[in-house]
Amino acid sequence: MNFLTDSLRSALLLVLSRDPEMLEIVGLSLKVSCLSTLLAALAGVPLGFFIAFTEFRGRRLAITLLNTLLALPTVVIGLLVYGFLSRHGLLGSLDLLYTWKAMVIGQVILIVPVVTALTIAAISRIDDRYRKTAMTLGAGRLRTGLVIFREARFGIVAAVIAAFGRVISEVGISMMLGGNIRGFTRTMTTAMALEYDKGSFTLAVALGIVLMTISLVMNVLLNFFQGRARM
Amino acid sequence: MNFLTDSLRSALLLVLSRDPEMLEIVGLSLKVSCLSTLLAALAGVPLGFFIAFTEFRGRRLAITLLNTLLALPTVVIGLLVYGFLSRHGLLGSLDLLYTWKAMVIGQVILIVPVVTALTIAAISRIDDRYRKTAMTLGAGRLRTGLVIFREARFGIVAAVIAAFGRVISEVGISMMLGGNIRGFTRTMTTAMALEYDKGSFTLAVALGIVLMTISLVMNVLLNFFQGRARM
Amino acid sequence: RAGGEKVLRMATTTSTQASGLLDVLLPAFTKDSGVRVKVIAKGTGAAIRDGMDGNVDVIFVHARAREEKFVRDGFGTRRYPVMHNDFVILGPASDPAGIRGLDDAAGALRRIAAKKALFVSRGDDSGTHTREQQLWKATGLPLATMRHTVVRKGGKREVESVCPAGSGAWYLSIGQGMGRTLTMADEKRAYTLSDRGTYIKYRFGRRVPVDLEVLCQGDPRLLNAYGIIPVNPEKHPGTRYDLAMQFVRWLTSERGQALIRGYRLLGRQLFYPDARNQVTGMP
Amino acid sequence: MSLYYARDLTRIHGRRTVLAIDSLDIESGRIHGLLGANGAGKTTLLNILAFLDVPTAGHLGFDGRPVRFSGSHLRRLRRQVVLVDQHPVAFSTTVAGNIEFGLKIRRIGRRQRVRIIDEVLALVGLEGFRNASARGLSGGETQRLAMARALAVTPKVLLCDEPTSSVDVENQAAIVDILRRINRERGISIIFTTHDRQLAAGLADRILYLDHGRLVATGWENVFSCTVEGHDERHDRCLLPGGRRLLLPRGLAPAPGICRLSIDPRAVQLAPPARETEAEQGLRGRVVLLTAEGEQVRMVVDAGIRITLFIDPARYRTLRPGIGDEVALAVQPQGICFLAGR
Amino acid sequence: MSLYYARDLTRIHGRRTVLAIDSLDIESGRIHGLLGANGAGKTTLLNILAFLDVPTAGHLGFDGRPVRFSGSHLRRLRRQVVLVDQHPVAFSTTVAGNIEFGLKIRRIGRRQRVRIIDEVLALVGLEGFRNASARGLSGGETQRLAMARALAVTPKVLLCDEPTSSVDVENQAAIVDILRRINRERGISIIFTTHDRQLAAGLADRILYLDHGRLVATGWENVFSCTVEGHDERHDRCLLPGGRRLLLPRGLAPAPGICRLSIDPRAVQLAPPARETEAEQGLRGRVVLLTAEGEQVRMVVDAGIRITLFIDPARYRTLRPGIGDEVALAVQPQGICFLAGR
Ligand SMILES: Nc1ncnc2c1ncn2[C@@H]1O[C@H](COP(=O)(O)OP(=O)(O)OP(=O)(O)O)[C@@H](O)[C@H]1O
Ligand SMILES: Nc1ncnc2c1ncn2[C@@H]1O[C@H](COP(=O)(O)OP(=O)(O)OP(=O)(O)O)[C@@H](O)[C@H]1O
Ligand SMILES: [Mg+2]
Ligand SMILES: [Mg+2]
Repeated sequence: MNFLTDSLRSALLLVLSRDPEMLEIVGLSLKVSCLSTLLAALAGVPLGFFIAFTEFRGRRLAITLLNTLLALPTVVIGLLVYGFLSRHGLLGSLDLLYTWKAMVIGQVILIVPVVTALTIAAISRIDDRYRKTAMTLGAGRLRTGLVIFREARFGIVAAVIAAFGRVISEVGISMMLGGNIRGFTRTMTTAMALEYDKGSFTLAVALGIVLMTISLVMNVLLNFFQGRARM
Repeated sequence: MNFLTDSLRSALLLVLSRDPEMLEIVGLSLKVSCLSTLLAALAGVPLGFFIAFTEFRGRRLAITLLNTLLALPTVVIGLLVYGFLSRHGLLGSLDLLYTWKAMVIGQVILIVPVVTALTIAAISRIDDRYRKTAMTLGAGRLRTGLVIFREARFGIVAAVIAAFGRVISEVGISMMLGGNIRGFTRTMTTAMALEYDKGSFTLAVALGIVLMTISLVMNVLLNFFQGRARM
Repeated sequence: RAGGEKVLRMATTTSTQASGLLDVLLPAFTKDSGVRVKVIAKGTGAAIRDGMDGNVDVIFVHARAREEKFVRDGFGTRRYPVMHNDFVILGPASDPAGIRGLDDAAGALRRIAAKKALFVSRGDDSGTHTREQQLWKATGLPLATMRHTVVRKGGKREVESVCPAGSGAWYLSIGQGMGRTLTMADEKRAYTLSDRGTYIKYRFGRRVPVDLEVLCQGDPRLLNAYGIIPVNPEKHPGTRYDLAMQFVRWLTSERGQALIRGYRLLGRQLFYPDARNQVTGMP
Repeated sequence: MSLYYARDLTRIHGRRTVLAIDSLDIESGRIHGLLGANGAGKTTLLNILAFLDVPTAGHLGFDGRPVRFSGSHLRRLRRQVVLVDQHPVAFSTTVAGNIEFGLKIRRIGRRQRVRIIDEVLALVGLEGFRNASARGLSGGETQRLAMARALAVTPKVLLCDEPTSSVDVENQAAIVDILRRINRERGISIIFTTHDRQLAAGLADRILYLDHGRLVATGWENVFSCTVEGHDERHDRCLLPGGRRLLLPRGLAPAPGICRLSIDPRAVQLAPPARETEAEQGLRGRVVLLTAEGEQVRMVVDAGIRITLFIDPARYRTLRPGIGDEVALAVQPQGICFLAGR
Repeated sequence: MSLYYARDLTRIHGRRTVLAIDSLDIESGRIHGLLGANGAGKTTLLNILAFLDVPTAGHLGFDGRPVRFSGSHLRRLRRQVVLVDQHPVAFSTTVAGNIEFGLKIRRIGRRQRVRIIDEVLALVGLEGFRNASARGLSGGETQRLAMARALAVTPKVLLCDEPTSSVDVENQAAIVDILRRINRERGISIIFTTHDRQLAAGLADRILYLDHGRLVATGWENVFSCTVEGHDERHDRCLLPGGRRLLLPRGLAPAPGICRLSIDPRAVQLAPPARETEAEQGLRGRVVLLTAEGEQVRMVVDAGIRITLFIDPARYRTLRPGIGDEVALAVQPQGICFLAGR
């Protein structure tokens, strides 16, 4: 596979050159993805707990809707957020369109359902006795939630990792809301899409390899910290 | 929100018109997504079981790699598969590029890591006594796996639903490997992307609404069957 | 693939497809010849790449220099001119750089650069972007060259593109399709270079039109010629050269050309046939 | 003062009424034992008393005030009551971490936490496991950990669901000891369930019997299934397992057929040797167990079925029945009670 | 014939040696009871004997052949052995579905499956729960279901981890009965653990004692911690809880200090009333329990500590000790054995 070795070597060159533009792109990708994941986790995990542990009419419906939202296409999210942020939109005055903040908004919408649905799945199999034991020992909702969180942490972390993978590899929303403006809102994936459109497949895959490497590093770090925390 | 109501009405019109082209697009989307999800589930769930239950050196590394693969961008997958399927690629003689089969190949690669990683997470919290009980009652690996599967089904189904949502809303791979050829490989998402490129935002969102409706129907059906199976 | 059916695969640019012209041409061709056409629309670079990889039988793009190189390198048999339309320089009605009415595209760009007025560039190596770069070169302004080194077939190769030097925050290179470029230019109240077809769609074809006006047009350098090139069957034995030539002949025949001439988008003619009389007057 | 009161308390699972208590009052500061067969509803009742489960209908009062089953109200009540589960789970942290949980919630300072942890670990004999992973503990160790975890928070009421079922003999005695002590010294009210009648008798001030979700007045000890037949105009005959029969006055037994009856141990008398032969509606069998229970002596006689009875010390000293002796028992009809269901 | 044999079998969790058995032989067709304190390693051993856990080191033989701990080999062996867990889990299907599981694996036809399910459900008294959801069962019901599930597959060896710990009295007797019957009628070998010494004594042909992972020869029944002090040149003095003391010949006890000792019940004799006063190195206390155990009478004396001993029938008939009587006990030094640890 000539193509692959070409790409690998290009990737190496890219990394070794430490091209400032490249570094900027990587930095922005990480910033946007990490922030989106963080915000989505902060919203989605508690939401998942709420749905899993609160008895309310239409709970099953809520879960079904959530599962449906997993299929929300990036184009739709992009257009909806665009509708709000555009000059003619409700929030047009904030001048957020084509900034990294717009990307974060779109991406959070993209992955909150992912985090929530998978959090629900993760805690659904935690023995109910953990909840009861925490409660009988005097824990309020928050503490009880933390207990369940600890027991379900592997599943929840998996949900968050899946969400992170989703956003860092996501291109549609970044493209539509960020605009892929060189020097401002170009991320690894939008750069890849651009290179692809230009026909420079090698460079596109090289960027992809860089992206995977970064994702690997993130996962190794996470694994390391999880491992330490578990002890 | 004028835009949204317009889109909703367009979506209604689209559905009511029962335009044969529209139906074909929806049909193809469903065919490709369902098949990809099915294949990925058939590969990913057993793989997840294998990784979760087999003690081997580098198991943790395997999980980390899997988590990394969750961040595999569609452009990379598209290009890799392209490299193989393109005329001078290894499998060029099969003439698969720009067919729905190519899309399925790419999408399966996209979601096998999702299904696998989330399956591992889903079964990680299943009490080990289920495994032991099944084994002591004489179950082999397969039967034991089925027992765990039943206990973890909620999580595994969530994984599969997430994977389905991922592929049915996915556009990059479908575009690159299917080619968005009208009458052959146009799916709902590539049609949306095209409409978006054409500037018909309303139609794009209308298609998105149709897609969400279909996804909702799928989820309701699934929920229904799951509900019945659970009894 | 449906048995026995004759299917031609064509790579083209997104703008060709988005203009709607293909929706008129292809059904007519299929009716006349019984050949179905599979259209794969991509960025110009990727479309040409598809031809180089032998994944399609014919390419239909608008980047003259690269088309000729494609033929020179032996990937295509010959370039057949099909039609042309033109590029226009767009900007907000307020026109901060004062280029309204200019017919010298390079001069217009010079003024934009002088004012450091926002300019959105497609920056995607497309036909439009290629033309924009040519225009910048024609301005005589100092240019910055960006290079990427890639490894191809084992050897290193430089890929370069130019933009005005010191363009900093006013020159937005966004690497996206025409439609998205227009959308952004509208949002940012910026200038941009666009093909007329996409502009007409975005200006007159939508409930919320892009709020950009044609400020500079008519420069011969803004001419946008489309050519069609069959992929060389000697390079890629699997391709259907026969079908490709059948399509080329049809497209350049009086019937094909008449359809192009007659195509109206929102009441406006978009394309001018080129096959018989190589150059016609500007609109 | 009454600690709990319940009126018409029911709990329904699906279509099954699992608990149906007409009236129950539990006094403060005492030790209550809750006995009953598997599925009688003991765990269900404890869960409701611990405010962890909501009754389907009925009234529950705690500390003189009615319990409203709403989140915040329950949360406050839960601080005073701790339930030790039948099969407890340990949080996946260390043994000490498990105990610390309830203490942290109560905002107890670090120093004192350490002191309390050491103290309760010593009580249940788990000193050596302080920093071990709690999920690795054996069955009995986990049960003792759960007890320690509950003791650490010094609740007002301690509910123990079979607290010694997996615990070894040495530690069983220790736990019984602890329960007695915290009840006496700190006035903690205790309600526990068990299948060990001796444990219940030895530990509890009062014993409650549950049968199919209902509180029953029977002593529960001697419960048998039997077949009722007519005998003569004034008596029914009751065939017990093992072929023994009892004659009962007409009207006591339900319609002829298979049913369950319980014999209050206090209604069974050891017939003096002289009257043995004439014990017409009595039972004969061999003594298999004798044990001290408070002042009285508990005796189990194997008469095909195993019948428990109590003998008061004076009578015991007179008769001095020994293991293996054949004895005759007289059953007073008013001690016989027919149970619903099965 | 020997069913299992084990040599130098160890199981290590982390840094802790949980099981360390030098030599163990288990005969076929018998009922073995496995006793020991919490954490002694009973569950660990049963898991290894059920081929569900792999020893860290050592040899295990089954049916005369060494066990290789490789997948396919174990799978074959597992078909012959079933373990009933200490705290069993039920598959989340119906009660009948739980039992059917093992039958389906063995490719037993539908008709016969139904028959077997009905049969074993009746055995454990769960007929009424056939189609109930197994996850909704109470603690004791689950335990009985697990027993039924194991019985259904008629294994060659049945391993029961505390089979009656959560089971009510009526069903305890039933389960003991079942175990005895399947052992006698079908020749199924049974190994069970329990903390109930009476159950063990009544059911088992042979009793094994585990202490800190080691098989010990002690009768296990009388285990106390004590303090050893020097007394005179020929004796050590051993202070027992409750203030009693024992004189032991020098050399029997380890170095002075706190340690644990066990007294074999067979080495404890009831001193005849006449010699009571002179029982210098004996113990005095009150009889609290008498029960028939096989031919013998088991007696528990409360001498500060509770000491168990056995009396043979002839001697019992002569002395006829009663509940509450004060008696003196003579302890033979050779029945005293010091245990490691604690
Ligand atoms: N979630 C549930 N769904 C259906 N039935 C249930 C559920 N929980 C309990 N039950 C039923 O309620 C009855 C009472 O259960 P509970 O656990 O209170 O019994 P218990 O007296 O504690 O029995 P044990 O001595 O076996 O612990 C049982 O027969 C059980 O099958
Ligand atoms: N996975 C594990 N990790 C660490 N320690 C363990 C693990 N499993 C068991 N142990 C330890 O091994 C010892 C023996 O456990 P085992 O379950 O065999 O005891 P047991 O004799 O069955 O006790 P019980 O009567 O309480 O059931 C216990 O002290 C326990 O803490
Ligand atoms: Mg219970
Ligand atoms: Mg155990």
